Amino acid sequence: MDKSTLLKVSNLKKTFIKKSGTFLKRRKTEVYAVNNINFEVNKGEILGIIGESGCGKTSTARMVMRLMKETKGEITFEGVNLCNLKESETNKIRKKMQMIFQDPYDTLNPGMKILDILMEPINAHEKGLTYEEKYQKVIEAIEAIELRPAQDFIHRFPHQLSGGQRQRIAIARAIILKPSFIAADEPTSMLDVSVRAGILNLLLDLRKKMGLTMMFITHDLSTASYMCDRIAVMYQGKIVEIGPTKKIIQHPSHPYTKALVAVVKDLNHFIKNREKLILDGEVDSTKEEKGCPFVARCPHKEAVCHTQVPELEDVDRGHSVSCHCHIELLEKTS
Amino acid sequence: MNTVLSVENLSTYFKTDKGIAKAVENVSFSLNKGEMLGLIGESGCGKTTVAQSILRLIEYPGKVVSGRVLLNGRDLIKASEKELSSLRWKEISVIPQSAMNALNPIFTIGDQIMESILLHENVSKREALQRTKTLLELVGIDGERWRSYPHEFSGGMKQRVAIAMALACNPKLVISDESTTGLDVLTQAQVIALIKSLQKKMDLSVILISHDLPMVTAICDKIAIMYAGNIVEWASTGDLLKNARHPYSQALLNASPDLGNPEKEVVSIPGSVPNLVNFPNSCRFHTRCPHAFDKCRQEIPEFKEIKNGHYTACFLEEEGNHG
Amino acid sequence: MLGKFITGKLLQYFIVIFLMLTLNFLLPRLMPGNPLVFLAGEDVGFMSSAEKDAILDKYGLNDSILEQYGTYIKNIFTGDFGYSYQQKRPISELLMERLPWTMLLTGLGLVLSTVIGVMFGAISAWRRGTNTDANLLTVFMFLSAMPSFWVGMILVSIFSAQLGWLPVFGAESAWSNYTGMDRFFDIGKHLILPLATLILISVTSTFMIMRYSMLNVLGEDYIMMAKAKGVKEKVIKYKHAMRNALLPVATVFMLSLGFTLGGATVIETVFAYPGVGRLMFESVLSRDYPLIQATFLIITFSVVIANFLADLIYPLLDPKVGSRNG
Amino acid sequence: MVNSRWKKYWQVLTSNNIGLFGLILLVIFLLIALLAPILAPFDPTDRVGAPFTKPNGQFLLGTNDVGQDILSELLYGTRISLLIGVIAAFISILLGCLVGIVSGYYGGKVDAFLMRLVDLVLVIPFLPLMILLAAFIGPSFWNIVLVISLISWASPARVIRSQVLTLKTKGYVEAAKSIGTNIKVILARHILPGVIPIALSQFVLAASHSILIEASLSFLGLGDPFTKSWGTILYYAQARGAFLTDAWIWWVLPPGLLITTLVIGFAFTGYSLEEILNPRLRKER
Repeated sequence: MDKSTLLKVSNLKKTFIKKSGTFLKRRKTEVYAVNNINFEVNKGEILGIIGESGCGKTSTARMVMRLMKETKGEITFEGVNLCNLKESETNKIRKKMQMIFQDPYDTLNPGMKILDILMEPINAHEKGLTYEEKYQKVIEAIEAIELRPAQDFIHRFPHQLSGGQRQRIAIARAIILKPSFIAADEPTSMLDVSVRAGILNLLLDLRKKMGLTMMFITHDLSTASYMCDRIAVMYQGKIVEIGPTKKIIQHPSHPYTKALVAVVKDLNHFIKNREKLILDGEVDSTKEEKGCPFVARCPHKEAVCHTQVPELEDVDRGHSVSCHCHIELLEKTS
Repeated sequence: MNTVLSVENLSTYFKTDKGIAKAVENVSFSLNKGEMLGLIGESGCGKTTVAQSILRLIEYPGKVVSGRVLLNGRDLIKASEKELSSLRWKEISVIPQSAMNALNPIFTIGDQIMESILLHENVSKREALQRTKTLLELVGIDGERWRSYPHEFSGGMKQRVAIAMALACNPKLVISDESTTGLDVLTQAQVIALIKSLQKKMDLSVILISHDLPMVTAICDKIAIMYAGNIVEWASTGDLLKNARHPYSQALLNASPDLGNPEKEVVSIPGSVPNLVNFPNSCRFHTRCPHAFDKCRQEIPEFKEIKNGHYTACFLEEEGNHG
Repeated sequence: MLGKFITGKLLQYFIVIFLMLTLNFLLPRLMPGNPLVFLAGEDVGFMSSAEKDAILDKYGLNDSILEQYGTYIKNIFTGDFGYSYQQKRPISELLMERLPWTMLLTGLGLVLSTVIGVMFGAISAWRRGTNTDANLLTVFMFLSAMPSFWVGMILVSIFSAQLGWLPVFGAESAWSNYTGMDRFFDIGKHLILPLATLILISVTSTFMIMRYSMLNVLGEDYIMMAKAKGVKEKVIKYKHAMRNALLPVATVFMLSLGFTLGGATVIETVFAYPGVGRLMFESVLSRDYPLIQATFLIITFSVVIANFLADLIYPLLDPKVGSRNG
Repeated sequence: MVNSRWKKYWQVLTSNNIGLFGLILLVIFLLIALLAPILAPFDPTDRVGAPFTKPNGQFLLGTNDVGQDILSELLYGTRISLLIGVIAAFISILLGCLVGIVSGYYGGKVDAFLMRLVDLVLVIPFLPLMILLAAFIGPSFWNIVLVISLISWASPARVIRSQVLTLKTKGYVEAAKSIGTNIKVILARHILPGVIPIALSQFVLAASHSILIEASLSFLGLGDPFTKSWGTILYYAQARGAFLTDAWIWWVLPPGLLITTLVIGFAFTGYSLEEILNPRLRKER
């Protein structure tokens, strides 16, 4: 596999201003949606980003896709820093990077036919083509996502399709320009279990055929393990652990990942050991924690966890974790 | 065995502009004391309608058209409103789909839990409040927070309040209707763990309605799988995992990735759920079934016991050509 | 939260009052024509030049515009609304005479139309899809389509002119010198028709909002939950659904204050009811500009004050706004 | 592309009795306004009979205090009421759309400012303000239109803003952005088609309000002195005390009924349009 980097995210930050207090005593607090994250996506690989809702995974994808402005940091795609681009330049680069959204019922304009929906990207980037050429591209894209015969679908409206079919159309729209990078934001979370697998397999298949590079966002660890080469685990706006899928699943090093893996692998084990794995505790994202973001729910915390933010450190060739106690934990469990 | 709930041939239909939607048809299962049953199915398969039918909460344009729901021998479908009021919460209670919306925003949570106690038991307000605090402690919330309003709690906490409320009058049977959907994975697991431990502690019978197969298989004693308004298979968890008989159950088991088995290839079920309005008399899964033959398209398979406590509705069983 | 809510509203009202005062100040000075006409009414033509000078002097028209503005604001806040040259009386005196009648009429009208609208709106929502619902909807939509003054005229035609049951105009019988209970009944009799008209035309907005909001609330999970708990139907309706459904009604109630007071202007005119609205109409007829302005101001003040009172009550209904730590 | 959406609206509108009824009423009034010279037996400004004539074969609704034919006055009055209502509504919706779209699409400080402004306008008691303005700038057709539209843009602005906000967060708008479609195309293809129907239903509702307001202003003697609208007719009926005599049946009743019916026509059309556009309401019926 080509190991060169396609996308590099460095020191990316996104804060929101939360206003509180009365009219006369206005207080502004900064809330971190994404707090200083770094990662790379290599050509041809699928990087999974996993975390609970509100952990910043979607914000990250939206910043990468330039749908949201970052507060700080750099996003380099094919050597170009996207953060410095003008609107028109961004639109040009979008030909190479596309996104698949979560909600298949919302992502297709209900007033447009499938043909028009799929024409939209072509009209934005390849205006020069004749109608026949555009039409041919649409048919090819529909066939690529395994809706056959394609001619049956192009004159339908979104509401005449099932959820799974809509998501396939959304995928067709993303691949029609033959991009090199795709960000998929929980593409199966709103679908029924029975059609989920089809979408996952389709994406894997397309990656093989088109040599796609992907960022796959999900809250479901088992889906991530099925899809991804590497996984980054996010918690409270930070990447707490990143590494090859196998290592993350077999040797989770961060207490949060440990708990997640325990839940998904064996719920009964989790139920029996939950005091050891995770504490009850409300997460208040408005409170600025001085220490580790997970400290409120971590059963192992030490004094340093309250005062100092742990750095992401390498534990095993490409497997990094940000936890003060991970070595100690390793000894305890083994 | 001590049967708490027995549902027999329950059918619930909805009137729509285009005809009758047979949302739930001929559903039968039963539940013993202290048992946890998982009712599994995809969205729109009718599992919530089953729950509402049991609780007699179906309203126009829906109607329970036939069947019996025996709760400790008493038929809830035939019960009068008065009888129902006395049965609800004392015998049977529900942890609703989304606790965010199931708590009235203008009353304190204490008020809402106390309301159910005062309604069904002849106790003083003081005593009711004392019990409310105990209940809150039971689900891991500081009892003194009874004065708080729902919007002052996080999602997981509201879910705990809803559980406390469901247990307020020591019911025999609790129906948990997708009560953890929408929560984060860890919070979800904690809530499920709480339900499981309370079930053991109080010897409750629980129906756990969910679309999350791994979660249900992990904690339920028995599982009933629903597809398009029918229960297609009902068996003990072990039997189902080892020896699923219905093609839909088999497909469902193969549909989601398994962290414990990374080599597993997931397979989707082709096609989509049929429209239940004016659905012809046939097996409802025949449009997507890889084994479907003529009979499946013309007749409704009977839901029957094929082995001790293992029920399914599939013509493959009688044909004897089943793997 | 609560403090922020109130201070935000207060600021808004200050701006409203400030803007309306400024508009009032500028209108006579910016309009083409002799400003004297706008300041003293159309009778200026008959005045001697000495009188004119006296008026110019009183309004400080020879001062700079800023100074004039200062004097104007100061006068308003000391209760000096100027002098009506048409009626030959200080305007504040006229207003004080008329204000109680308007307050009586609109106060009762608002309360009754809200109560009636809420009641029928709730009934309509509870029986959604039935004939009762459809009939109520139709009736209320027709009510809101009728011009208020016309409803008044028709009521007078039927109940006063044709049937002779109720008095035609005024707030009480002239030259009758009723006292005590007699006077009370006399006032009541005069109030019936204007009040009925006001209720008929302003009830629909409350009805519509209540119906809509009630429909939404009835679809909420907590209503289903209350049913599952075994709470009686009546208790669900009145305890669980009603208060939640009332929240948007409270908001609309505030918005309809202005509408109701405006409606009262027209209705008072039809019934020659001696309120501020009728005063405004009379001043329009005689082109008594200072009086038009003063009546407008007093109506604006009333709306703002009523709005503010409603704001103070709102948090009692909605714990999300009312809670200390919310 | 939008065709099927409109077809759907049309279907719901006509399948719904209320909407159909409203539409028919509007068409009838439009015809009356257009055909007034043909339908009216007399010129409404001519004194054609004795004052205060009771209805008879010649004057179907009698005559007024100066002997003009009331029926002809009413038929011609349709033009004024309809015209003022429609024009004022059009201007206020135009303003409302502008404010709503700018506010909703750009958000931030612009939005905050505009919405504050809307709140302010909504608090002001609008009929008294109109009386004040009309009294100062003098009664004329255009002044009335101006005054009505200056004050009634606020609530449509709010409705349209919230629609734009909803549309803006729609997945397909995000998707279009991520594809690289430029902003003009997004506005034209994805935002406007969603705003226009709402604007239309708001327009219809605003028209019904404007007609009522015009009637009230005319009734208070602040209408256009050169043309007689239904409100003006009632103003004279009031001034001459017609409602205290038997004349109320042919002089007071008919203009009011016409106003009510026209307003109902607009309101029914508007409400059923709203129902079409608000799926939540539709579901509950």
